[in-house]
Amino acid sequence: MSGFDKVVTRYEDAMAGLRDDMTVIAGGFGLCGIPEGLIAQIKTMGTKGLTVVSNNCGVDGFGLGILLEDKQIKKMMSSYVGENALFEKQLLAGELEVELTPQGTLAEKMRAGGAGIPAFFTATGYGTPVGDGKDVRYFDGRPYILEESVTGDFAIVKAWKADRYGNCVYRHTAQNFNPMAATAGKITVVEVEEIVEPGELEPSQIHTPGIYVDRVIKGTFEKRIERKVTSEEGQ
Amino acid sequence: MSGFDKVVTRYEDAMAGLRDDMTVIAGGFGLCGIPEGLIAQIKTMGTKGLTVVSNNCGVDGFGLGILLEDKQIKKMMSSYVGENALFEKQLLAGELEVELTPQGTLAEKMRAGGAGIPAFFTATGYGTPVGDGKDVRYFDGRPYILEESVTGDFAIVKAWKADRYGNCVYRHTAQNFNPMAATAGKITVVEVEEIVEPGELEPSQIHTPGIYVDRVIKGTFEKRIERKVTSEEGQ
Amino acid sequence: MALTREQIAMRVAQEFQDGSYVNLGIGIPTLAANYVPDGVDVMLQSENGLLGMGRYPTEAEVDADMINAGKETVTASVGASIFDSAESFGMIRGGHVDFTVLGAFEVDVNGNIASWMIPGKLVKGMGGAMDLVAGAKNIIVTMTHADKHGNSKLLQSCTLPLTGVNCITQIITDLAVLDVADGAYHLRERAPGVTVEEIQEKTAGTLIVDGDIPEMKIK
Amino acid sequence: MALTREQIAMRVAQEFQDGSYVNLGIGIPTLAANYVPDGVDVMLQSENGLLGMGRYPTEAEVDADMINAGKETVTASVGASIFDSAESFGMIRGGHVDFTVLGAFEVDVNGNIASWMIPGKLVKGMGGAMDLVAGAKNIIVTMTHADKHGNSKLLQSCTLPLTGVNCITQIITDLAVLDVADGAYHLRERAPGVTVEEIQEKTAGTLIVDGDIPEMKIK
Repeated sequence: MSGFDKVVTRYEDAMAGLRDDMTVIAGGFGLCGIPEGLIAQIKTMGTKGLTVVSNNCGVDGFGLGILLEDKQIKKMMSSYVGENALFEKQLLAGELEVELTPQGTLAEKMRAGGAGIPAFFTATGYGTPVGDGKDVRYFDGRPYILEESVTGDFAIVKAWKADRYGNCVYRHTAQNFNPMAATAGKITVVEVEEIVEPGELEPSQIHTPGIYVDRVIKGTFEKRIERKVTSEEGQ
Repeated sequence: MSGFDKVVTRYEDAMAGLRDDMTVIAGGFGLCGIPEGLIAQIKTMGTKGLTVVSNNCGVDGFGLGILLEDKQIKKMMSSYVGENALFEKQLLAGELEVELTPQGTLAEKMRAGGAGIPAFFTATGYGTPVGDGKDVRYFDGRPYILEESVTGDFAIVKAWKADRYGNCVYRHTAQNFNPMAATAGKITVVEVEEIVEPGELEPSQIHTPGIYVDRVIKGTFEKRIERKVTSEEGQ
Repeated sequence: MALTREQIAMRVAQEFQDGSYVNLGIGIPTLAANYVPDGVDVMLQSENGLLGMGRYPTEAEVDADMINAGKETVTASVGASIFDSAESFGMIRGGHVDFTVLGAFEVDVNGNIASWMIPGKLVKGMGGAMDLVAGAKNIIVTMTHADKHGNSKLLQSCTLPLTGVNCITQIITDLAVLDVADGAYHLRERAPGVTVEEIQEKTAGTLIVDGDIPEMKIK
Repeated sequence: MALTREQIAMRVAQEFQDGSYVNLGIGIPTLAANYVPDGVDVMLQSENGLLGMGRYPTEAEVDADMINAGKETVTASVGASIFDSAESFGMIRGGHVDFTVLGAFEVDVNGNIASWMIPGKLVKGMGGAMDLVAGAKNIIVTMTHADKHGNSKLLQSCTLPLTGVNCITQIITDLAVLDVADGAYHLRERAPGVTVEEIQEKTAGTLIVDGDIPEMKIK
């Protein structure tokens, strides 16, 4: 089944084809479940003018935040972009554009993009700045706004394990936006902690079927924690 | 956590509250993954005028087909209703209404119903009888039709295992429409092969989170096979 | 006397019923988890994809792959489930979460809420708040009744950009518990020692006071 | 000579590339799985929620919970994944399936297809066919060139209710391989021993014959 073997070993190959002004959809929530090595590769490549669709934009010096350092990002579509002084600076200087999108709408836009749904109605954002200029329609007497789906030239995804065919499983809350991102890229690249052989993952327990995945690379992860909070045993 | 214990032991309790003219969403594909005991309970109750949303309507004498025997179903929303002589007879006699819906649109209607999406655009059915009278809109130059979501007064679901809190896992292709059906019922009842204690199912491997589920009952299943096809070893 | 943050959280927690699924925003709402009454169990939904949020981890349990919507390290409680963000917001938007508790800058008599954007200040985003207010069955707003300058936050009509419209049904402040219905605030309870007159004075929108208003029961 | 069902299936299978994800309809399309060329691996998608459909089970392997879209008992191949119907059709509608092969009553020069409904006959439903033709990257229609009365099924304009519009790109019949583009059929290959004239005669819609038309290579 060589035609289904999606493993690449070099990050240059993992991100080959990424060009200036492309759109990249990235999984992750805060710094949890982010494709660290793929982001680093984009920084290395120096690709400019990127539109990045991701719930957040990392922090100063880590995650997607490192793509701000050389002004590689033209526009972010996110639900929350705090935690990042450089982001703020570029935004205020007009060097960076941001399209704030409610978190659930963002997740649904990615899912819809991957699932051939060009647009859907949601109550989220009606009557708020998010709804400005969008079509409104009533269902059962309640107003909803029309939101369009999003797709990317690339999707970059962090999974826990993948087999060679690209079937992925995610670990704990590092799942977050990753499964939807995986469906929405013309080229979907998954960075994983472990590559296993086909058949090792239970078919019914696969989160992302390999059909969505074009390339798989094994990474090493720092997994930085944004807010470490602990309690005493038994509390 | 007694407030989360959803296990009932009697089928009367499992389907309590079902009334004439209600809408029931049912999981299953053909005879695979159908809530046999819950269907039997509806037959026992004799509830009439039901609108049933399910990919198929069982076969003569088994699955949802048994609800035709006493003319309990007023309307079916399905993608395929072959394999059922009684269905055909009632349909031709005008005793039964059918709304044929493409399989993917049906799945998406259930998912949307459970997920607070009142309507979505799809290319499926455009230019066909399915699209007649539906809103058309172009995205990127391609026409799509607007499909509305569906919800039920009840959803009846077949899972493999559930814990007492209603967290479910499905087995093999008996998954099919069940997870979407589970989200789309005002009251969702799950019939399972095995009830386990909370904590026994791995959190990241749960297909249906318990929040969607109101009642869980342990059933025994005939699991009739519609088309048994076999091959010799190694073929 | 005006309630403390902890006392507001205590009063919020009294709303929960046994078997409630609850999403708690950052700040006072999060504190409510500490005051759930005896005999009542709630399951906490964290919108990054966790139903059944548990306590904070011990040092040994800390796991970067296990965080809550506030990006804090957490644990999963027994019977938890973990899922992707589309499922999480399907759950929220589809009305499956029983209670959402969140803070606000302003609310108004039509159940509108403004909680995410102050024009002229840098906007960091709405996160999941717009989805939560559009979806939950019961939305409880917790906040101080007035801002630090003494200006009421319970307005006739919100002045800031909205988070959601016609969605707030209950407000629990340091001074009072109020329902929002039919274009007015309905006073239900007073903080211990706080008079109806003081609440009236600090409520800018139409306030309906019907009959005797009991004091809240706060331990 | 006109191809047999098996020969049509053989010719269809030549279209697949190594690494293709393929959905095969009932009938001739299903047979194509038996003729995938050496060195080419395909993964079969069954729209009830199985990617990586394997062979039929042995008697001992038969499992009521493991069926395909034709409701036949099947097995999963190594590396398969199983998922719900919404995911399955997200995959289909979203254009992730490389090839869909299905039968038809009629097609026309605009890439329209009619395959599910004959007015006056009882309609059993479209199943997943409308989603498949709306979504797959490449749709191959397999059918006999003419019906049993000798009437062409390759029309200028379909007469039956449609399954999908502007979606068919390739047709493989017992007589020919044709592409559909720019409002015409383009003849690409002839069945061994079948003349261009016979194909022309049995094709009701505009047929473009450009240069020499080679014979199909069928083992």
